[in-house]
Amino acid sequence: MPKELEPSTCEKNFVLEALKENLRIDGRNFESFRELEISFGEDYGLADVQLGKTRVLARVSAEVSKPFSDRPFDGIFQITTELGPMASPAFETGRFTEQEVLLARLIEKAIRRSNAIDTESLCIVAGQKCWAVRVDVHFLHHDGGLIDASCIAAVAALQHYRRPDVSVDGEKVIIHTLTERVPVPLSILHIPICVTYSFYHGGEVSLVDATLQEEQLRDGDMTITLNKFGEVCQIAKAGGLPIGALALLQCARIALVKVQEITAFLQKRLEEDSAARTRRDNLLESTAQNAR
Amino acid sequence: MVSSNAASIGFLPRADGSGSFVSGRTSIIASVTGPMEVRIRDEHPQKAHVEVIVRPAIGVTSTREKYLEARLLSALKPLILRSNHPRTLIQIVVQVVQTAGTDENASTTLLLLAPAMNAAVLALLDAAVPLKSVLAATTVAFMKGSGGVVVEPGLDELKNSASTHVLAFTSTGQLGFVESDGEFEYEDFERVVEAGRGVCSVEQKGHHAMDTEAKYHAVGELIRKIMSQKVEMDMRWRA
Amino acid sequence: MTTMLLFPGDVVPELPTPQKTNTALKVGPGLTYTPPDKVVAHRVGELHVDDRKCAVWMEGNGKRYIPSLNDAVIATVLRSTSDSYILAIPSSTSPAPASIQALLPHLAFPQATKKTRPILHPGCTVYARVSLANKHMDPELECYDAESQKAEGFGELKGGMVFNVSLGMARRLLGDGKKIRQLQLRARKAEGTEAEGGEISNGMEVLEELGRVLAFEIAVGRNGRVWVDSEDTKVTLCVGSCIQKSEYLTGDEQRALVREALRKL
Amino acid sequence: MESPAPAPALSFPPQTFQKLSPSSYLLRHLQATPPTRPSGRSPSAFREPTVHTNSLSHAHGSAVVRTGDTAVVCGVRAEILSLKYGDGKSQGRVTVLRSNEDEELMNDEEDGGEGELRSRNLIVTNLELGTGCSRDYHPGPPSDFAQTTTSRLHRLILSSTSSLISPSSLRIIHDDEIKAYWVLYIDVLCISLDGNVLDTAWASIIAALRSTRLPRAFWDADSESVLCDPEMKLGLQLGPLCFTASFGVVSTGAEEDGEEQDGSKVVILSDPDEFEEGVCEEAVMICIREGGTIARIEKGGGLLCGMEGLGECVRMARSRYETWEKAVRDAV
Repeated sequence: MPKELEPSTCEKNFVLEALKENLRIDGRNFESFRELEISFGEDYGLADVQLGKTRVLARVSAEVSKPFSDRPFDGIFQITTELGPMASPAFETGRFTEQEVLLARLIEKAIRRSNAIDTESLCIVAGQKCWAVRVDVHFLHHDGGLIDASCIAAVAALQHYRRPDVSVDGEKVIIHTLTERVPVPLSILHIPICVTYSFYHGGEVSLVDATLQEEQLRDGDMTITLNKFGEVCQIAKAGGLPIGALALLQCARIALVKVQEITAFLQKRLEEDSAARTRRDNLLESTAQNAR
Repeated sequence: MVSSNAASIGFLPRADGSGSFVSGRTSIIASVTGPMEVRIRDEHPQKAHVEVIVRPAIGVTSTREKYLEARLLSALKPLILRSNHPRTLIQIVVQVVQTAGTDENASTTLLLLAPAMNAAVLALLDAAVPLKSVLAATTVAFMKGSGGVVVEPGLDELKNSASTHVLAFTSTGQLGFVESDGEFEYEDFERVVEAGRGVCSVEQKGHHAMDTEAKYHAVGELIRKIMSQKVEMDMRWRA
Repeated sequence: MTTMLLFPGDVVPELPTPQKTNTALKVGPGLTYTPPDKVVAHRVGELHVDDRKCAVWMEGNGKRYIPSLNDAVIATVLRSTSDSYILAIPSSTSPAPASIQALLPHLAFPQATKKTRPILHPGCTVYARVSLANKHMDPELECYDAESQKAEGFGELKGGMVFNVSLGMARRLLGDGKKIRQLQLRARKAEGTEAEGGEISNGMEVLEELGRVLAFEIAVGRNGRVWVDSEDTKVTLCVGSCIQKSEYLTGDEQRALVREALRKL
Repeated sequence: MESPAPAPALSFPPQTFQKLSPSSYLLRHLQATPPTRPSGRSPSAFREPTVHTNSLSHAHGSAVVRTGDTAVVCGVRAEILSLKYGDGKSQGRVTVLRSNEDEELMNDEEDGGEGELRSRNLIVTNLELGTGCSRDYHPGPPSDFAQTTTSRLHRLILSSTSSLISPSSLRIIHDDEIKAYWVLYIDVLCISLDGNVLDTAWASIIAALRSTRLPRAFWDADSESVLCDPEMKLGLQLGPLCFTASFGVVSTGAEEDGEEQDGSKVVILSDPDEFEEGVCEEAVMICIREGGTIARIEKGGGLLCGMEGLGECVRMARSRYETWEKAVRDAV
């Protein structure tokens, strides 16, 4: 299978020289994200995130399952991030690359292990039945920043998702259809957002939200996951250039501002979607009444 | 009734071609890359190797996706002028975004086929892969009792149908693909095919001024409209 | 000169008849010729007919570059073998993988001998001409002009930056738009409608406008890559971004874009 | 200078010709009068089937079916799926119902029970290619071909309008309440593959299902479990039978990817063998149901076969139905 083509020498030199002059190829500041767009599908739990040219789709689904025997009071929550050939022909199906494993583990730590979802609320009958919620992250277009984009997509889809209501009647668990009973949102404890830094020139230059070209040329990277309250969920720095502790603090400070901006934007989009849904439901209702 | 169809192309900058197709609640994205380097075992000295990969919206690839891949490949492969690019690979990736129903039943799968085919055809056109013809696909239901023919039915209509048919036609009305399921007579099938041909084929030449909205919901015309908009945009500099 | 939109499978309705007996019909990209007289489109595009040259071709845009004889391309050196360099010809979807690999013989430089040949390292950017393009073979490149045997600008591109544009934009930057413009003018003349309609763009006003004010070097590859170099990083970036943004702009819009960019600079 | 003497005509034995240029080899045969296939069959001739049932002693039903050099074995095994969890302890008894499930079960009676069979996964189909069954066989995980064929067979069993197997024959009922189900595992093993495995595999499934005898199962209220009565064996209630017929389509004037030439003729090859399947890109499959109605049409791979061709295929498929029906009836 074809491999990703490395940037040529002149591209490499130019990008690095430009960074010395405080210039990025796309004209951004060192500390700014690319344009972010979030939209939601007709189905609950479908979020489409565009970060510049990078595009990620997250899809949440839930089914009734049996809880793990060692955690009878917890539901099951799972995130899958498989890099498919749509994002880049270099990604083959069914073959796990190092990049894929790192990405999957990072998202897992950022969302699942930070207890973003209250898994106890997914329990239906202790030890017997629970909800198994899964997030499928699909990468449509890869232009760098896959970690940040997939994290936003996953938390957006989780917030958007509504699961069917259930009622327990003796030995029977009844799942109600979406039309019968108003579906229930997931119980979300906090919203983690990832901010990835790329380092150049021995750490003198640190960039937020690198493009693919910038990612290919970086000396090191670090991902900080925070929520809007400034709580650090995880920091991942898998080798690469060593970074001073003070620089890390500075990164975290900037990241918090970014996280707050992104969280607010996500909230705005969610509210808009919910308003649009209410409008559409009302419209449907009124046409139904007119028909009668 | 023809349900609302929507389509777009060219939204994935790094793929050579991309297309999306939405029919009712079913929503599909497809991308095309190639002609590019092929794996040795798939290399054909005279022709391009064509590969279709279907990725489900939820969960991992199962036999259902393998089945869809085989069916899509059988519809798309004869369309491509494969001898123009020998020893290469043309890769078509189909991502299911949203399906008509939540369960994995036969009807939901059946309703995926036509939109997936249309999205893939749009992506092939966008990628300028050499093609013999343009293919457009639709789903037709033959109703129980009344014997009515419903083009692009919803899930509810499928439940009350005696048979369902996924059909694809070239713009000149040649039948390129059939997947019919249910219980029906050949005469019923002929009626269904005529209905399908009506929405998939394109009025030849003449360019009749029938620019009504209804016409653009017919999938054959919709594909033409989307593509001519692209050419118009590409040629905008000349204005 | 007539234009019409064709789709795969559509037959070209009217073929130009050769004016002289010894000129053959030229069938350009996007079309397949089936003897004796059928020409069918195999992709979407505008059909162009040039009666004088007795040629038909399809004007369309794409991202995937397929090598064609005598095309100037911008390629990257991957490695060197005993007698050739192996280069990748990236398409405009780059940095996407799956780019075509081409052969550049060590001696395919002007007056090159085993001792004087230029040494290219992996990662080098080269401006070269396609000397062999056949669907059954890997393409080959040369770094000199076919007629004059001189460099004529071909060779290693040192410094600077490479930007991606669509294949159509690359062709326009190389002046193909001018040809289309001339055909259109000729058609208007023939129809006697010269006075009507506004000015026709040649699609590369952006370059003309930039060149008037800024000093920079540029090389355009038909594989959708543009190399730009100048004294100042900012100028290089400005040129690159103006070109990339001009894709869907008319001549006047391109001029306005450049004016705005220069003001910011 | 004289023109050089013409090179001596190159000649090959037919096998070499077949390997070098499979497409031309087939076309030369079809252009002969009367058109004959390399196997000696006429284009519309199917291979004669032979069917044996109950060849496997430990399966509840089985069949061996052979058409030409394609041979398959099908075994049906039934297991009991209890709807109650656990072993009778109180905490192990949670049933999950969808609120519209009762209603759906009612509907299912009408639409052939697809929903019930599917949601409970009562029928598990699998097709496996035996080691060395064909030249192209590679050991390893199931090939795409095997997976696709499995999926096609499964779809035929659970046709959306009328299922071959009625769910009522799989229910184990006590006091009007479904206590358990029979789950049928239908495994098809292809011993030898010479094209058109679908028709043969499908016929083997039908024959195996018709030969299936299950012990009578009942709910024992005292032990709260399902018991079987090995003395009393019951057959399955099968819905209307259906048989498939597959065709390959090829044009006598077909050049590689070229336009069809004038005077070229579209030839429909019934029951294509391995070699013909490799050459014919276009394929048609028709499934005919008892009574002559059509249960399924699949067509793909090309534009040669139009409505006329499909009509022809349907006609041939109807007569093929009779052949299969008789072969299976005689065997069971």
